[in-house]
Amino acid sequence: MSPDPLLSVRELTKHYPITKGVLKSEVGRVKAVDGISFDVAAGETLGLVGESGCGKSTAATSLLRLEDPTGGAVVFDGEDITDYDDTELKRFRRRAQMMFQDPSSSFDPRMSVGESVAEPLAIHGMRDRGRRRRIVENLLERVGLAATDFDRYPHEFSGGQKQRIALARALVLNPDLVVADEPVSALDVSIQAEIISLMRELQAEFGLAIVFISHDLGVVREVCDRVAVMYLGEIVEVADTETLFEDPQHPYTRALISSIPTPDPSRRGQRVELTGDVPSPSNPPTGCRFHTRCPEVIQPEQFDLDQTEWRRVLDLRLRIDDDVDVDDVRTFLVAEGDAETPEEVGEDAVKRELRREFDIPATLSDPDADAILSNGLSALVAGDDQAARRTLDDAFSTVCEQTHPVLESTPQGSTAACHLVDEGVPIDPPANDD
Amino acid sequence: MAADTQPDTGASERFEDVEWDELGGLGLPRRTQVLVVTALAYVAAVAYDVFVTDDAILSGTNWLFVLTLLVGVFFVVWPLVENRRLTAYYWRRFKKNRAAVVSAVYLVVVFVVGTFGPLLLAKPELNVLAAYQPPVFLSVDSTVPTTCVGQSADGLCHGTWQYPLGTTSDGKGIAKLVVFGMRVSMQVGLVTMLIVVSIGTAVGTSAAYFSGLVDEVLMRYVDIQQTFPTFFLFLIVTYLFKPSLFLLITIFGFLGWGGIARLVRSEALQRREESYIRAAENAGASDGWIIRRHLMPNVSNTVITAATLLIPSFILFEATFAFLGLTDPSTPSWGQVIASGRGDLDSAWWIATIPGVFLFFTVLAFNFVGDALRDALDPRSEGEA
Amino acid sequence: MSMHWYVARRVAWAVVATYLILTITFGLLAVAPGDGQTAFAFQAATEGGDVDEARETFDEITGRDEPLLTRYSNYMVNMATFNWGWSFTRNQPVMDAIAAAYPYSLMYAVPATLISIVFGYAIGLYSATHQYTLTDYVGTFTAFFGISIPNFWFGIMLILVFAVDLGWLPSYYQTGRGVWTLANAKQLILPVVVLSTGAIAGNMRYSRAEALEYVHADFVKTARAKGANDWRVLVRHIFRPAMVPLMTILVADILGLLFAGAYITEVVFQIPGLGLLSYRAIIQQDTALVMATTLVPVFIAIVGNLVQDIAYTVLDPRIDYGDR
Amino acid sequence: MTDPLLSVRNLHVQFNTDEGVVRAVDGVSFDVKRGETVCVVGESGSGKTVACESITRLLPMPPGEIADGEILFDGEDLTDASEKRLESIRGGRIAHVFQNPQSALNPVYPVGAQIVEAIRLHRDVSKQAARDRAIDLLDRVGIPEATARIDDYPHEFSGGMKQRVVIAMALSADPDLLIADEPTTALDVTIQAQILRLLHDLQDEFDMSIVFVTHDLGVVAEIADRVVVMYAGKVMETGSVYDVFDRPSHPYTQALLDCLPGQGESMRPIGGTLPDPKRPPAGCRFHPRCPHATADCRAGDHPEPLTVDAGHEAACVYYGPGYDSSVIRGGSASESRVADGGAAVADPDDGHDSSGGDAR
Repeated sequence: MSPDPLLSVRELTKHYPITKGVLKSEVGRVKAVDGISFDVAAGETLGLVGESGCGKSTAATSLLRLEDPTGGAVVFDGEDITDYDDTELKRFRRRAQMMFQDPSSSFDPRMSVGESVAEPLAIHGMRDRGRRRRIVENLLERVGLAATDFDRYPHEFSGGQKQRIALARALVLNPDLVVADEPVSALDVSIQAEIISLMRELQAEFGLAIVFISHDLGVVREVCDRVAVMYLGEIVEVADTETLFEDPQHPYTRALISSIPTPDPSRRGQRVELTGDVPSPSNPPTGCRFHTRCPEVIQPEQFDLDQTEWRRVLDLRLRIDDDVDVDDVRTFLVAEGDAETPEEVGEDAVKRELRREFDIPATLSDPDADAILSNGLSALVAGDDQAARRTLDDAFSTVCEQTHPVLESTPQGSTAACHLVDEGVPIDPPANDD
Repeated sequence: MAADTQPDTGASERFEDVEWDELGGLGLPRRTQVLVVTALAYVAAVAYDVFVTDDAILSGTNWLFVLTLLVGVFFVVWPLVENRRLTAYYWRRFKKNRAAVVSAVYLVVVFVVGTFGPLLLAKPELNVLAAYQPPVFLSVDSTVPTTCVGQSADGLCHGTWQYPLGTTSDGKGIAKLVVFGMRVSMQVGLVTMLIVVSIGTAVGTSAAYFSGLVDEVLMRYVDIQQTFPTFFLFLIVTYLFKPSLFLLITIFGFLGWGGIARLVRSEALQRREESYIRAAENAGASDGWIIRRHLMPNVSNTVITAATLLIPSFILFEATFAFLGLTDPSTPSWGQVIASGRGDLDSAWWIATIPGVFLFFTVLAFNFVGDALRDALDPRSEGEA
Repeated sequence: MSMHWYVARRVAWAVVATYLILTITFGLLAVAPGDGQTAFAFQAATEGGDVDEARETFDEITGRDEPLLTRYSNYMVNMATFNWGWSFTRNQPVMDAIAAAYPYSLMYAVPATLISIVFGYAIGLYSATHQYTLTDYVGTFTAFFGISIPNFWFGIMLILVFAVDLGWLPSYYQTGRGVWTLANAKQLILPVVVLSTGAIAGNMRYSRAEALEYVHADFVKTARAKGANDWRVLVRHIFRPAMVPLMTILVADILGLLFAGAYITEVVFQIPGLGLLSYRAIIQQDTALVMATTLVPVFIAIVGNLVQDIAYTVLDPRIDYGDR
Repeated sequence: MTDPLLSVRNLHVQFNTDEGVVRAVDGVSFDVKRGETVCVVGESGSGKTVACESITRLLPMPPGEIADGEILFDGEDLTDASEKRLESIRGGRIAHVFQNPQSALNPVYPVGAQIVEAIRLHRDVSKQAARDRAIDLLDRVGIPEATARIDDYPHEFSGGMKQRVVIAMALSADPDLLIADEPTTALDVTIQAQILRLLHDLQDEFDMSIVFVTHDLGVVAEIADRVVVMYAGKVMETGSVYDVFDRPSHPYTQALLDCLPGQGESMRPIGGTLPDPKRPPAGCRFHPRCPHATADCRAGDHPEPLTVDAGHEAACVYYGPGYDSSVIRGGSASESRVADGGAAVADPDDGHDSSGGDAR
């Protein structure tokens, strides 16, 4: 990477306050983007990937100052744009453009597409209507449409064509940077391919830097030079595209890559499966934010559990901290026909059911762990939630929950934020139980 | 995809060749220029009428009516002419509804006759001798009218072209009354609509735009205003003060905008989330630019539809109050004529019937047009045509 | 925010609205020229009394000679204690006049409301589920007719046809007939028809529009995929969610359409209900009665809005109490 | 071998619109055997959803209409079954799962009530028994703490969880056939993987057949036993999942595979656009975009399905007499295809898809 990147994002943060009551007092914060840093060199494409709700779109709007970031710096061409006043910001807007996901809402239905594409020219002071028209007509042809399309309205175009026009609009000010937020997600695969090729061609022609936001790793692999993987407002791994796909360092990246369905029926079923949903960014987990779902979450040294078993024990423990209601389990067993009334359900049955619910075998592979788990469950069933929690929390805690990992370089040349990486723990993917 | 690529004319320019530093600021669009000039002229004319002349050239209602027409030209007709292609597209969608097309033609006729007819015709005058004349081609028992203006034969009085729609109990020609009634209905409908739409749009956009406390205060106020039934408020006010058309228009205008304000607010909030607003922001557009160029035009579809559906309710209110005798008796209105014919149902049925037919069809036509506009302008169904 | 808190807020809001409206009416009364006084004096004069004395008496009765603030607090206290004044045209307390009149209003407004809800919603739902069929077109067209026809004119036309020409029904309402007699029912037919036509049309149009939002919803498709029959889909999966927005319209409808509509209907058919009472009070310049008869519907409107907002929260589980 | 569970024969479904007749499904045939997963795959507008919603006549009719063909389900022709009969089959023997879990559940009822409704529509059981079963179903589809969540409203669930609820509802009467219409398209890849796994597990548990509609070939490879490739209302290729992925035999299938992103090799767009459904091209529907199109492809009717191997058919003239099918099957046939996205189309008729060819 060149020493002076075109765009350099440092500790960018965007929090949304959660307010309550008439006085709108702040009761919490949605940490949509929580301190992310990355660089984009001129002419480079950086992918920003993650599940929905991970903050990638907020990152895009914050770094372009479409929303004011809560903290951090965005250095564009040597200047921090978070300090810009209105005039400077307008000059910056000419050099950094955005492309949006939904082709159906990206164009004002009351303007011809030509006017829409020409609008940025007018905003930046090109008064000559004829000149605007000539430039836009030429540009429409270059994105694969006809000059005569200038006068047509958005409803006359298909989704794929609209994304071509959106590309034209993003290019018309001759920017240095384009932030594309899921530009092809709303399109059919066959149309996706066309838009992606067009983007690649145009990028090569104009030396654009692109920040390409997507949840689709397949598309990202197709267009990006480097990829940053986001989880719950943080970047967990950054690597060159090929390195990332060939040798992902973060368990989350591994899980994401493994979730992409591949068009090869002989490889079906070979995937790392993530359980559960992304937690709420208003109350992210402590330590490593991914520890609640991580298949490779580190186990305490004193145990030697099968990794899958350990993951499930940890799931059980975390859920008990939240809200496992033993009475509900009893009601459930009654519904299942195991007993007539909740009171009749035996203690062992409840414990069995709890284990079943979390797919924990009747006895764990490590007898010590099993004894502790059994004690904890007994306490829980006996109604002593406090004791149950204490027992389980003491025994089944993990470094991932306690310490927040920082981004560190890996031998593969990527950076990742994972205790497995910084502790040099050999990576041992869990056995697939299928 | 680019099948009909045109041959390069040589006039094309490439965006990468633009020298940005050479470009100047923005000029005002032509419409804005003409608008400013017209607005100044209008204000000057009103001021002249109010402060300089002794006799009012035009009544308050008429000045408001002129203003309404000017606003219509600038904010409806002008954009329609300017964006011919879009207009044609909306027209194609609108004309699918044939009843609405017929209604629109009818409304144009009523509008033109109602606006210009009273300028050419003398006000209908009291003429006891010509009372109870039946409409032309119809006849009535000779005992009904005091004197028969048309032909009288076999104990029947026939209608005459002098009073094509017959006359009232005090001998006013119903045809003339109908024409004058058209003007009242159009004025009430259109002027009230203008006030409602102006205030409603202003409040709605402000609430959506400033959000927070402003939004809260405005919307809570709308809540209260909406709870208060305008019908009864007007009853109280006309009871306590002297009733007039102007009073009716102002009360309904200044208290009837709550619905529009809510609608505009929710529309504006929705539109503001659309990517094209973001795109304009991203291109460096100012707030004013976005409101003027994107928010207003797109909210206007909804507003125009709602406004069209509001007009008939104002017309109906006016007719109702006129019927109850709670309006200025010197303004000839359809409701008044209907009320005056109420006592003569068994002898002179046409007095109450004919103005009612016009009232009914006018209201019906506005409803048809409004409904068709909703279908034609609804952005949700865009692209289905 | 909990639902109780939300309801409490709405109730408080209704109180505030009532207070504001009373203040406004007081303000209007205070600035209005004293037509009531003139009428009173005129009446005194015709009865051979002293005009000036009558004026003073009037001012005393109405309390116009006292300072504004005292008058304001008196007015508010009287309003709150339902001491709404004396109707000099009827020589009875205003509340008594209202109590005597309202049964007549209920007599035709209740059937009209029920009919308009049942028929309006039934036709609307049918129309929505049979979109683009002939019945749908007929239904929609009828709705346009109902909405567009002026109530008072429609009443007159019905009188012209059914009373004057055909002579089947009486053209004016006559009191003194038993409530549950056939004669009474007969003379209520036309008012009910007039009043319900517009309301049916309104309900039909709204319910059709609302139901159409749901007819093509995915969850309706899911319900059909479960094997639910058309009736079940209609009632449980289209009508129930559509109820939420319809509640809003229902209240507005009953209050707006029926009250304003009832007013005019009573005048046309000479039914001695609240509307006619109010109308006569206006004509005879009986201020206390005018105020009372117009404020009653206003307060009912406030209560109606309150009920509607609370019903909304019961019907829609998704409502966010903090958001409103 | 026994008869297939479902046999769609020469199905034609059309919509009568103001602008003309849209033949959304134009002669489609496929079979679904017991316990097997058949994937119907194609781009938006290929008619795959219409075909599947016609099976139990879920598609609103009118405006839709089954113009021809028969749908044999367990030996019974559903095209002339009464509405009453269909109601007992829907949700009973044939269940559906739809694309968008966000809107598939009625927002005003708790999820439990909606599952109970589905159960009681087909089983004469008490409310309590139905509720117990609903809890059991929720548990089986992986909703944690089913007892506590049964009375929650749909908006209290995440997208993935909602889709699990919808699946639970579909399973309520132990269906023989589950029709899943893009059930994972609206979900994140990670959640998609969970749902695919769930469907796979449930298929074994409930011993049912699945018709899985999707546009994503990756998903197809993940779960299909057999594949039906549709394009513009026609079936282009059918075969086992291995046949279709290892030896794609129709140029369209090859093109679809080639435009998949992120497979390591360079991706190639198909070029051109879907034909106007009101005026489909003569001959093979795919010929305007096909690199191998010959004069025979451009005239007459769409080619009949021709046998490639046993159980593997492709509707392409190259498998007929007088043609050398190795032109298509030999190596990566797409070399001759024009790589440029736009310029591949020579046919002036659909150069400009003003009606929104690839719009939904």
